[in-house]
Amino acid sequence: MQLAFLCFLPFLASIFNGFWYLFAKKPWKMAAGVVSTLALFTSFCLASALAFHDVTFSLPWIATGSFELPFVLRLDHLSSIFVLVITGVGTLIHIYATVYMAHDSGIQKFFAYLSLFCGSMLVLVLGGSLPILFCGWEGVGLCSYLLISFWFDDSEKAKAGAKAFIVNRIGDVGFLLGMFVLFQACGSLDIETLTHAQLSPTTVLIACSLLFFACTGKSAQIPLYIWLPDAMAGPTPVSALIHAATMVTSGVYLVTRLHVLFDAAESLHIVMATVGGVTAFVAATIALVQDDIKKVLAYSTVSQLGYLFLACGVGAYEAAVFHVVTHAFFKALLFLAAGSVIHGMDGEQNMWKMGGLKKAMPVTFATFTLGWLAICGIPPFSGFFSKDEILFHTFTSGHTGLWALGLVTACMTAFYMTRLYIVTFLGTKHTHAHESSWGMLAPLCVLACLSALGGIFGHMISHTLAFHAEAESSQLEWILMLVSACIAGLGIALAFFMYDESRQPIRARIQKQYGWLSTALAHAWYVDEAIDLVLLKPLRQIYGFVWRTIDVLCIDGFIMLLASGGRASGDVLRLIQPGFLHISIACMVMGAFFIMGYMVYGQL
Amino acid sequence: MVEIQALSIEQLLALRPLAVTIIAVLIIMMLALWQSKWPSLLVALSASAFVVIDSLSGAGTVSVFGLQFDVLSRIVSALTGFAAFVTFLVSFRYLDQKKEQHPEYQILLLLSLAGMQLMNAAADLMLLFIGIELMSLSIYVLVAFARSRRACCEAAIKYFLLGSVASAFFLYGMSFIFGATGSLAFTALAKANGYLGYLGIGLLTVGFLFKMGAPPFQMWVPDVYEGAMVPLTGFMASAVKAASVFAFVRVLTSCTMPDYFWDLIRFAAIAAIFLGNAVALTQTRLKRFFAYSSIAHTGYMLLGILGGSSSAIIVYLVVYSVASLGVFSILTLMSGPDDSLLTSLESAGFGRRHPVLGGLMSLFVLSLSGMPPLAGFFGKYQLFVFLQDRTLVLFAMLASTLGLAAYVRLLINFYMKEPIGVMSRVRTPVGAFFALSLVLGLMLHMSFFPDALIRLISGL
Amino acid sequence: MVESFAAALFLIGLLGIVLRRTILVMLMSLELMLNAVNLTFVAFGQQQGLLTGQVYVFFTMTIAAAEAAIGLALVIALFRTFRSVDTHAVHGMRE
Amino acid sequence: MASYSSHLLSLLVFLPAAAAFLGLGARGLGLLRRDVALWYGSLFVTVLTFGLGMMLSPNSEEKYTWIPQLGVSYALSLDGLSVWFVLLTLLVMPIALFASMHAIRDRVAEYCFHMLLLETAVLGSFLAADMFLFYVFWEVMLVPMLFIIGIYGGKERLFASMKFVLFTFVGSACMLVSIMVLVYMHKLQFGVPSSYLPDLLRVHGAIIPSRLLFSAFALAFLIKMPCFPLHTWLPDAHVQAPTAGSVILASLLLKLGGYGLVRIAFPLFPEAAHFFQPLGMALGATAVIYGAWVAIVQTDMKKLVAYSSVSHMGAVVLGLFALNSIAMAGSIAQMISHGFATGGLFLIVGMIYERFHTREIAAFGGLARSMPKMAFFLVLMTFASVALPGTSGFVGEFLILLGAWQTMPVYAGIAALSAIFGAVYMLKWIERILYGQAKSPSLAVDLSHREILILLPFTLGIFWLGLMPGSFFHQLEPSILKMQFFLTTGGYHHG
Repeated sequence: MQLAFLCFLPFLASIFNGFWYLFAKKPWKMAAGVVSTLALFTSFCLASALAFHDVTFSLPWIATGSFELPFVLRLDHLSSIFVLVITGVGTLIHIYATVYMAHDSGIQKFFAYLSLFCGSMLVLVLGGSLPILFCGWEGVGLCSYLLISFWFDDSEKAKAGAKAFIVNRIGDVGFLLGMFVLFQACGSLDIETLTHAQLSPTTVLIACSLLFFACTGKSAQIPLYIWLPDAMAGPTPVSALIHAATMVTSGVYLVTRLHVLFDAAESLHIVMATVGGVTAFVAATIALVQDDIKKVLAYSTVSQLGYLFLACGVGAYEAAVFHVVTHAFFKALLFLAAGSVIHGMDGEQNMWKMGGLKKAMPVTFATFTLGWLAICGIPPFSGFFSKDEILFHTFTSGHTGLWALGLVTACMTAFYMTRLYIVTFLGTKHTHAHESSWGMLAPLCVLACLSALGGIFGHMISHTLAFHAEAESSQLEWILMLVSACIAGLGIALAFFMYDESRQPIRARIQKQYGWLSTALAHAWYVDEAIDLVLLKPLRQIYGFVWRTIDVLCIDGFIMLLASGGRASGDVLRLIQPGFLHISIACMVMGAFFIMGYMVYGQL
Repeated sequence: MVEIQALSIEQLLALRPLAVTIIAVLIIMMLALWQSKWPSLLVALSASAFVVIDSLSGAGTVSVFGLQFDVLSRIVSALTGFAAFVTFLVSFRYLDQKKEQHPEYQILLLLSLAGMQLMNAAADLMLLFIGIELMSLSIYVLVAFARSRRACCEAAIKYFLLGSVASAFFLYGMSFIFGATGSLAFTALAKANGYLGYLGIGLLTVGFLFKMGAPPFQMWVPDVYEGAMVPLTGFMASAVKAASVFAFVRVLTSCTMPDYFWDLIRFAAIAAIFLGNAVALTQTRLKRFFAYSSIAHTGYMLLGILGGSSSAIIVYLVVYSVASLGVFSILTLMSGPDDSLLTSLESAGFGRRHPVLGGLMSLFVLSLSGMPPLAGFFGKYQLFVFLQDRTLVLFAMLASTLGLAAYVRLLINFYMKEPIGVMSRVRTPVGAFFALSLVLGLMLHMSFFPDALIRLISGL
Repeated sequence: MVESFAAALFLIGLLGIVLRRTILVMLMSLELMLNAVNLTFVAFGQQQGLLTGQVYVFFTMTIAAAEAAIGLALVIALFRTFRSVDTHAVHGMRE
Repeated sequence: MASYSSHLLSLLVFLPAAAAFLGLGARGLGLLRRDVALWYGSLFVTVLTFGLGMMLSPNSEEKYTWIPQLGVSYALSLDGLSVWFVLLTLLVMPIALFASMHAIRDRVAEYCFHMLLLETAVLGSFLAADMFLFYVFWEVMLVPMLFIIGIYGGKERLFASMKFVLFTFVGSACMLVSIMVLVYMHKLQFGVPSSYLPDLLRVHGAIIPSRLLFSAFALAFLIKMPCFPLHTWLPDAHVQAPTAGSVILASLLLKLGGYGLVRIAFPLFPEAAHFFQPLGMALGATAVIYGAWVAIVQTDMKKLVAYSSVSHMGAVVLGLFALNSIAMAGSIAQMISHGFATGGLFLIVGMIYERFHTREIAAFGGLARSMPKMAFFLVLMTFASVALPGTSGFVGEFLILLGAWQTMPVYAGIAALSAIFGAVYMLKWIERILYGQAKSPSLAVDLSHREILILLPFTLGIFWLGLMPGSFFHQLEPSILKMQFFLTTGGYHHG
């Protein structure tokens, strides 16, 4: 019963805040945030109480004839990890957001959407059957749309929200089709029965590739990643919670949840791995030249997600889950720190306008440093352990090419994160910025600790998953650890070398020489413009064309033809009504002769 | 040698409605001396009422001289009597407005009623011809009743000339049948085959098609319907058409015709339905519009004849006549002093100014168009349900969408257009109101309890 | 033999109505057609050896007379309003 | 199934009509002005009928012989399938009346008369068990709708109402011919003609004519649906109809097409249904995509929602022609949910029109800032019509696609694309109206309590069917099983 309570609590908070926003007159600023945070915190406590126990909760939902679709929530080992991450990091972000959004007029609406999101995310993670998971899947897509276009006065932000929703929907269609294939094959959509069912390899392959396509939509992989960078239009806590910690990892959750099916689809593994690796690499290249803090972090999220799918591709599901957990910690930390920087700089997001914030915002600086070290993969911190685990498994599973790609991406990650770190915090420029209040800094510190210690703590949790027998070859592992640590160090050193104040002329020369490359990277390889040119413009033509020709021209034209035909025949027949007497008599006599002739002729 | 049997009592009783009509005519002629309009109206009303009641109460089949009074002929006589009754009531105020209030109107109408009763009951071609001529001649004169107006005279002379040519053809056909079979009785018609017989029946058909207003002889219908006085057009559209259709049915049922003859009827039916509905779409003057719609309904009746069950045709006749009586009575009230309101432009928005009359008109128009709850739909449904030729029925239904378009255009004109200028307030006199309520009552009864009508026709 | 003669007579009457313009002549040719019918009745009656043919002639004659009377009355009314008995004058309604 | 004959059904059907004719004669009740008396009188009648509807048990029946010579009987029956459509009607009518109180100022008497007459016609059609009676109510519906669109509509209302009436009449003319053929076949096989549906179900004819008859029925129902090639009357009728007219047209009249298919066309001609299955599903799939594509380029709000109805009804056609229990249950759920979602959308568009007196999307902007309540309802209704989980749209759409995939995966796949295009046209519209800079802020007054009360039933309906459709499917169960029985055994035994 607590499971249901855990899942539905955020929904209740969302409804409460929604009604309060629509109908109450005098909003008390902080109340909405407090309500949502409390709700999520109680969910967190319930989750930690129930952690790692197998609990199921079921309500009858749709039941027509033989087809039974109950609303099933199932908590097991894997989903409890995700639930803990969602509720834990979620609560911290809620606290942060209560202060961050304090001055915004639509704060109840914001927290209504935020609680709705957490509720849907819990439904997704706890969903016992694929349709319930799909409900959470689309609910999360809806909330990301609502939250991205939260500041809807600026139509650019509204368009970004719509773009995110539509790209997600494209993925969701893949999810739907995958479900239908599975249902047709084994007659039920419950995850338990699916994992134990004997399915022919082709159906499994088709279903898994469709589901993978859906994951690329939700977790922003190569074909459908274009929406994540634009999703930064939403408020920073939203970016932190949705587009860093929770929603984007739902794709990985789906793959790990159905890992038995995905294992059976061998030819899909290499595809997943390469998509993951390539996405990681491409996103990292784009992040090198971004000027907006949040854009850098967005592309770094895309590349870290690439790592996750690389891990899933090579079958290292525990490593993937481990990296999800650690990534949630340090990426949320980085986003929140960036948020407090933006808050301090009164909304300024371009990092070149910042600099030397070390002195102005010491706590934010300290927590950001921890986060920075974690993401670069420096040994004691969590990022190192999880990323190294993935690279280790990629190497042992024989995909050395992908391992090398992963390594290069790790180096680039270290490089651009350090570039961000230096430009915003170090340097001699004295930009005036006020440090955020403790309401925002407390979550930062907690997250900083988690991302620091997360490595050891997370390692222990993910190993308990133990999907496969762990072949401990320690000697090879130590070498690879060493290699990846050096790579990270190299990246950092390179960045320090490049972005020191004194190196300005060298940077200018490189800029001049490889100008075309940096502009291409700045425009994210012109992917958006390409899609717009190749896909969207012709589609718009088609819509207009279809309406004008088929609807207006063909069907209406045909009907108007019929109608005017009826009228025209009326006019013609009217003309043969002779007004003149003698013509009438002549017609009559002719008619009579015709009939007489007909009668005689008929007789022959 | 034709010996004369003594007439039995019920044979005499069967002749009662005819006798009463003739006596009423004589009484009105005498009353004409007193130059007061009320008594002649009363006598006419009581005579036609008597015809209706007596016909409905008769039973069994009685044959007197050349007449045969059976169930169907009584029903049609009752229908024509009812039509005359309503026409008398409705046209009383109309004649005052037109300052044409002469007793001859009642006399001629009663004479045509007598002619129709002869036609309905005829079992001999010559008696049938006498009935047709008696009816037609009195109608010719009635059409020319408002001598001063050009339209009436023109319509009358056209109707007369075309009518008499058709009668000549009819008579000529009779002579051929006489030549072929030796007698003009309907029973002899069955033997009328070979050149002479088929030619004779062909000529009879020419005469009948003209009288019913079915193509290829329907040129006169629009002009005469528009030229004649409105109540008279109502009488012609309902009673005259009903009598001639019924006479045609009796002739056709009693003679066995080859297939190619029925193709002729089928052609006439299709032409009537399509022409009637299509041209009605383009009409702006209301009387002309309802003329074309009556041609279309003749087409449906011809289709019924193809179906073979005469009782179905009679039901359709009754339903159609009642509806058209209602329509033309309202047109009479609408026409007012100078027939001005009878064009679609002037009658725009009529429904908004006169809700009651507008409502009644919509009901009658919807019944004519075959809208389900009303009797019109039931008439069409029972006519077509047992008709074998499905493609023809489909054509009839699709052509009736043209008809529906025309009727809906009328409704739109009545309710949804803004009236131009001030529309003279139409006052409904007591007599007309009583007649309208009678017609409405009959139609609603047939709409919701149609089995009573069927039982009446088959049972009696 | 006599019927064909009567048929010719009928045809002449018919042509008279179709071709001539004045309504009076039309009435006359109408009478001609009805008399042609009388002739056919008598011819067929004689052929069949029945007297009823001739009896029918009386019926047709009375009706022809009635028709003629009413036709002339209508023509007078027409003349009073249209000032002419020409068929071309009679075309008021055109719709 | 035990069914007791109760006069409740006839009372339910004819109460509004009686009140309609009563209302015509009303001269105002003393203190209240005539209009006000009429409004609240007719509102009271519709609410009364709603209460009456509540008391009905879902399988009551009523049968009297009406015209014995033609085998026509006055038969009304209520079963699991029609109970939901009847309840939807009983729910929508009071709302439509309540919503049009401010909009309609003049000729109120006629308006109430036609609305109540329309309610009787729609209720009758859903309850009729005799084909003759069904056809009578089916046609009677046209007349009040003609007057409502014709008198109270927009500029080219005459053209739109004429097109609506003639379009539907052509379809129903074909249906009438096939009803006649069926009655005649019943007379041939059983001696006595009868147009009572259970009798007609026993009639079995040769293959070819049953296919022709099925196509005639299908034509009438697909026009009413409306399905892809026969839908062009819908946008015109919607754009020109007054708000209440549009709501009734969208929520009730469109459902008759689907209801007719399920109740009449499929059980009567199972073999033909299987024969036409590919064509039907192809039409449904194209309608889904075509409706969405055309909706994207629309500039008039009502036209956009009208084309979205074409898209939804295309999904229903797809589900119905899939001929399996899941898809059929899904289509019926989709029809009911479409009634809620699109009815709600039309109400909101009407409210916006009352404020801004224009329906051009370009004329709006930034309404969310000044009209948050309206924005909430608009976003909710939009996402219900884009089949978002948790709303009724998802239940219908998901089951349809799931069922359709079992029979024809290709068409189900195409229809699934509607999720994308549906999202595109809905979000494009929402974004243009709600977000961005406000264009005429002075007129943007938020929803009054009356308007929220109007929208509430539809919102509750969306969440009821979306989250707790248990009772809905439970009631539907017996009819779906009966349908399956006809489609499987009934069909091939005629062979």
